[in-house]
Amino acid sequence: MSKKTFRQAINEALHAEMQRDPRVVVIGEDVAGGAGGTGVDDAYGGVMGVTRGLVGAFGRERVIDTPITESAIMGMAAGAAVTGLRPVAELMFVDFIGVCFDQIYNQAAKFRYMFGGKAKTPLVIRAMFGAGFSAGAQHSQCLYSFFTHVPGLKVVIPSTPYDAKGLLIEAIRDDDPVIFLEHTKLYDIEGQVPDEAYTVPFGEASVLREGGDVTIVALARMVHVALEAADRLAASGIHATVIDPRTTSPIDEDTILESVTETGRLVVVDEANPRCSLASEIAAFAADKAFFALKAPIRRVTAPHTPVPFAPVLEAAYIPNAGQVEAAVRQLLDINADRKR
Amino acid sequence: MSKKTFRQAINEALHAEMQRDPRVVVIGEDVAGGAGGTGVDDAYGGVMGVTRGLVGAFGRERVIDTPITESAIMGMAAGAAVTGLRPVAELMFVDFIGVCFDQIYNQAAKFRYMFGGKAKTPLVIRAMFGAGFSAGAQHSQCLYSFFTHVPGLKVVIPSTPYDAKGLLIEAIRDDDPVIFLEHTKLYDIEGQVPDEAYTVPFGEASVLREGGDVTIVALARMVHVALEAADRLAASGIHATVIDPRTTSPIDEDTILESVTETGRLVVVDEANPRCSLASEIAAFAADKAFFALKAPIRRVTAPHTPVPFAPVLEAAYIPNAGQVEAAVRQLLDINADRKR
Amino acid sequence: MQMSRETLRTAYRQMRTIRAFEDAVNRAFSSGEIPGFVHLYSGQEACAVGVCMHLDDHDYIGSTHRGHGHCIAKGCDIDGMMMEIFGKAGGLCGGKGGSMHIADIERGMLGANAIVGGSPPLAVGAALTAKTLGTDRVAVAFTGDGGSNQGTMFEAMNMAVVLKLPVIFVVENNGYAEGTGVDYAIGSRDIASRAAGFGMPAEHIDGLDFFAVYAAMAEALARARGGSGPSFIESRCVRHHGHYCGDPQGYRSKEELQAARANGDPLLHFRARVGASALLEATELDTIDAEVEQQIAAAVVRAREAADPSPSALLTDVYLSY
Amino acid sequence: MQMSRETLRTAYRQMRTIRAFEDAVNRAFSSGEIPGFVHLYSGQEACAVGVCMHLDDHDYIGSTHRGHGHCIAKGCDIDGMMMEIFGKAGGLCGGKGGSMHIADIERGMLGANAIVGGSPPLAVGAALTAKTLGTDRVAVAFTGDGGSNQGTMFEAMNMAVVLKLPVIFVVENNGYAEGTGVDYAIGSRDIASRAAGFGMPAEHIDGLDFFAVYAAMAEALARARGGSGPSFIESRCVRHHGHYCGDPQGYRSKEELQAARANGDPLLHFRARVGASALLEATELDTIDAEVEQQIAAAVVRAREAADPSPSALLTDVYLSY
Ligand SMILES: Cc1ncc(C[n+]2csc(CCOP(=O)(O)OP(=O)(O)O)c2C)c(N)n1
Ligand SMILES: Cc1ncc(C[n+]2csc(CCOP(=O)(O)OP(=O)(O)O)c2C)c(N)n1
Ligand SMILES: [Mg+2]
Ligand SMILES: [Mg+2]
Repeated sequence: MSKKTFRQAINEALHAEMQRDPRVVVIGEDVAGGAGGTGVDDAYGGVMGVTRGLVGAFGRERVIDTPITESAIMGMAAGAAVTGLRPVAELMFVDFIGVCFDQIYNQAAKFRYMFGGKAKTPLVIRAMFGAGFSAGAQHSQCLYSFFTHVPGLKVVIPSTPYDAKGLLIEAIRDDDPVIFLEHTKLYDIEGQVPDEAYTVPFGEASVLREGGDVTIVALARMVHVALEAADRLAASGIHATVIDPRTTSPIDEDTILESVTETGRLVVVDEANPRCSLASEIAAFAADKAFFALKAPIRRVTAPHTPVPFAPVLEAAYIPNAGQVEAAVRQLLDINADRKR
Repeated sequence: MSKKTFRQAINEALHAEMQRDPRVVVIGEDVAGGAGGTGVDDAYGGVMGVTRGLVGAFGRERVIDTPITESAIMGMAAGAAVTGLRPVAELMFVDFIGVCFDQIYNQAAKFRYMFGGKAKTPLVIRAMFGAGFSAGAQHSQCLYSFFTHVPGLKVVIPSTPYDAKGLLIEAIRDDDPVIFLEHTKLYDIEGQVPDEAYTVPFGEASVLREGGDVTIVALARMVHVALEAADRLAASGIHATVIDPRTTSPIDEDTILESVTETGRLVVVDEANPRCSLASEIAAFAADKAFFALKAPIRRVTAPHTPVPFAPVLEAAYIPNAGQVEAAVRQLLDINADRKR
Repeated sequence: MQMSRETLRTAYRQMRTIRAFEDAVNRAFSSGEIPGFVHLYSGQEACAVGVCMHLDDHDYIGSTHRGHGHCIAKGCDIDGMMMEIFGKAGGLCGGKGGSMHIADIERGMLGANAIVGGSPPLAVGAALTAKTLGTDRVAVAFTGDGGSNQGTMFEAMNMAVVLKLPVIFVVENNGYAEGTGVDYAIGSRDIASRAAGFGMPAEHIDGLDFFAVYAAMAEALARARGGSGPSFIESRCVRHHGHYCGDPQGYRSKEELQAARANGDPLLHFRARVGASALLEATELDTIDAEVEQQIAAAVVRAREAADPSPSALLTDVYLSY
Repeated sequence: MQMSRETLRTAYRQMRTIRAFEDAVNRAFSSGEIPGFVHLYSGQEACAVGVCMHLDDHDYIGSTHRGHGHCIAKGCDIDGMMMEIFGKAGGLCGGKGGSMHIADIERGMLGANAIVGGSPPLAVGAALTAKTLGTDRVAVAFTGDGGSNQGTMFEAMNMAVVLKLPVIFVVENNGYAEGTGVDYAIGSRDIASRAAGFGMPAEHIDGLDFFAVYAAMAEALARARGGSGPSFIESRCVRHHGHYCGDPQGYRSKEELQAARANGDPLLHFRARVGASALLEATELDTIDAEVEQQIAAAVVRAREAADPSPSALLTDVYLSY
């Protein structure tokens, strides 16, 4: 156990699983880097350096640089998975899903069902997502609601280095296709991470803080925003439970519903655009299954229904922040007080 | 005004707009049909015959058959739209979106915003969707939540021939990209349709039936399922309001919220898979904005979280039916009665 | 290329099985017994059989919406196929797949595919498995002339060349993609030459001639198994039926269709060839015809009488979050 | 090809403007004044300028993530570009786009594009507009060597040939896609020949040589305007900087990088050529250098001092459902 970054945690998970299982291969653009170049072989490891060192350890036969050809990457990975490998394919930015989505939701995700249970597709697709780098409208999206909507895919969205490592190992060992999403703004955060391999199960939310006044559910970077809001609220005597579902397919409804049953109030924080979002989904099942416990409307704090703008001032206004979460919670408490009067 | 099928209504809309505006072109696979063949030129008009007759009237320069190359179709249509045409591009089945989605959500949808308001993209994308033909897992999906999630797209999902014609004309005249979705099982339904051109505005729901006990919101083919359920319920003295949003981006929140405020109960019927669905979205905004009017949990009646199965018995079990809607409504009324006791 | 009489008989039996299977499916579809969309393979039998005769269960193929022939040639169970197409519980996919999604991973049949251009990347993946695990398996990607225009096809070809994978791309050029003629849709009017530009051996062959397909595949296979990477075969054939069962085919002249059936029958070609060279006797072939006819008729009866899936099967074979 | 002194001066000024612009952006990025990802065009100036010198505002280009050079060559306002890259309200896209999304539809600049392979289908669409409306406009699709492997690129080429559209595909082969060498990623090791297989004239040219680009584009343009459909140009050039500003380029040897800058400078090539043939005097060119330097320095100052967008701009330029 030692302090490691989110990036290192992911790298360690890949390293451990490649070591353990020769069927695990890593595939993507510049996942090694330097193929056909004149420089050092192990210089790159992905644009964010997440896969650095793997090619040195496992060679180019298992750390496979590809041309820019995402449909072929995803399809090749799916075809390899169904025939005996356990590929970890990298999409780089999740924004690029539009050039290769078919191979994921129509092919990999449907094999098991469509073929009557006779196919296994142990495939992991890693991708970066999220705003905050002024990377513009085509490199800053979330898009995880797409994946969560599709039956046959599992969807993992970690918020801490510990979870990232344990969930990625779990993902690689899982026999269904898993979308593993990494928020670019989390790569450098640090946390305690065991050196050895371990797994974090899918479908178990993590309760990061407990308080009786309101339940705040948040994902990925928004978990940290929610925790900041909870800190601020605590200072004025309002106590929030903060829940990170960690995986959105399967999603741990029970933990969320139990908490809402206790607090009676729910705020969902989601960096994505609002419509048909994960925030909507969580609000929807709570409005069904925790209805009678609810003391106030369910609020979603999300990005607006706009593309991600480039200029830092605009991007800052786009990304949900702790102030908005705090305000939403206070509003719910006020509404409630009003109604009581 | 005369009785016409849903298919005819769409065909008329295309005809009328192509007549009116020389910039309107129709692009897609076999939208004319017969290119490079040895038979009749105007034999096909799309696999479902929806565009039949257009090539005879407007020629191959404006009714453009393409190779099987959806990314190029959508990208070409987007590029043409931003430079002065008003293309209506056909995707055939919405299930195919995975091979060309980038050109839609990253390109066409974002031009206006990303370019600071300096681009107009008057593009319509037509696609069939929905289960009921035993067409299998890759030709029966809904997927409209993808489009509704994406800022910059408008999304139209008509349920009647009248709406289909008016909304398609509106779509063609709109300066933003519009996704126009046609449920395959609706092509043969009939309704009164004016012969002349008319428009149905976006963002205005249609209230198909009024009743004070429950609000049922449904889309496309599910509108007919909801109406059937409402009939059955009426027989035992339960009166439902049935609302068809008609467009899901923009979506007419007001009409839905007003109705829920009156009835206090909401059931949303959606043929799509449940997670991050339109049903979830509608439930979510109601749980926020109509919360205090709600007398019972919000129920979603949707397909299960599975791909669409092929066998007719399985497909029938997959598609939401009037019995399920009826049961959901009765449950809500019962729950409520329980609470009152 | 020298072929034993046994091999020839097998080849003919397979082609005949495909033809009889499709004729039976066509009849059952017309009588309303088969749901959904069905695309018949008749006219292309020599392609599937000429290619798959070289493969065993450990090799892989990826197929298309017009996949019955590939399935049969790759050894899928006939009864299981027929039941699948009828949507029955005993089908190869338990009735969940249907005509456009028949698969049998155990036999290396990675699935018919209702997404045009869907299979080639998957077949490339199977070839990656073979290369990575050091087996000598190969993968074949079947595609149509129309599908050969899809971006996935080009990407798959480049990837296969870059990674030198044991995959063979077989494009069955039957002249049409739905109602669009091949000369319209292929800008260059030459599928194989376009593929050659991606850096692999590519040739056109007469896909009505079993022997031509068999020979071309032998070469491609030797390259693949020998570690020399991918090859491409454009196999020119005809489509005896419409695009789908029920297609009125207005885009195609009656004369052309008649000619296609009369002169473009791989089974007649085969019979003529083996007859001329006195390799097999007509009576032998007639016997095969009769046997196959019986087998298929029995498969139809069994499929017709088989049980529907239980509605509870709706919720199996998928992780459920709901 | 005969060119006037005036044309030559303009060409040089444009290339110099691009270089000076990129150098200034590089400095401003290093000092933290520019947010986001920035990809510099230095080393490729002759491509953009040799192509766009032939176009006017009514013609269209589609660009890439490495788009500054294309924008400048197509006549985008320098101040507007710099402000956009700085994220200021006065930018060409009001600060909403940034370096990877500069566009100016009025000038036929259809946008830089952060999706590799995103532009070619769009340029084909612009060409469709020209053909349908019967104007004589043309469209150019710029792509990189890496982007030339994307399915969209192949589909766009086939579509352009099928519909005989006035579009010119220009692939700037600078040897690298991020950290991957072109000889690895292009299975055939020859981008132009691969394109030729799609059925259009395709050639390799020396993209460091303005005159070669200019001449090749003249031919392609004549075909496009004359109704003979698309053409393809592979323009071989170099990338003077890393993939992005800040890229340590470990995948590239120091020697190669030095050589690229020393021998692969289109501006030096141009100077040598016009000097040798006594078309322009060195002092004239020096004057241009100085003028450009001033212009760019002023643009940086203006961009630095310009106002940020108002936060309320977040919700404009899009239909809002929320
Ligand atoms: C991505 C995608 N686009 C379009 C279709 C509709 N479609 C099904 S088959 C077909 C024609 C295929 O032609 P070809 O590849 O020549 O195969 P053939 O039908 O001749 O066997 C089309 C357009 C589809 N299923 N998937
Ligand atoms: C669809 C997609 N895949 C990957 C990327 C990441 N990416 C950005 S630029 C680039 C390399 C492009 O190489 P090339 O086309 O040669 O252009 P160059 O950078 O050399 O100008 C990559 C892989 C992207 N932006 N979009
Ligand atoms: Mg065909
Ligand atoms: Mg490059």
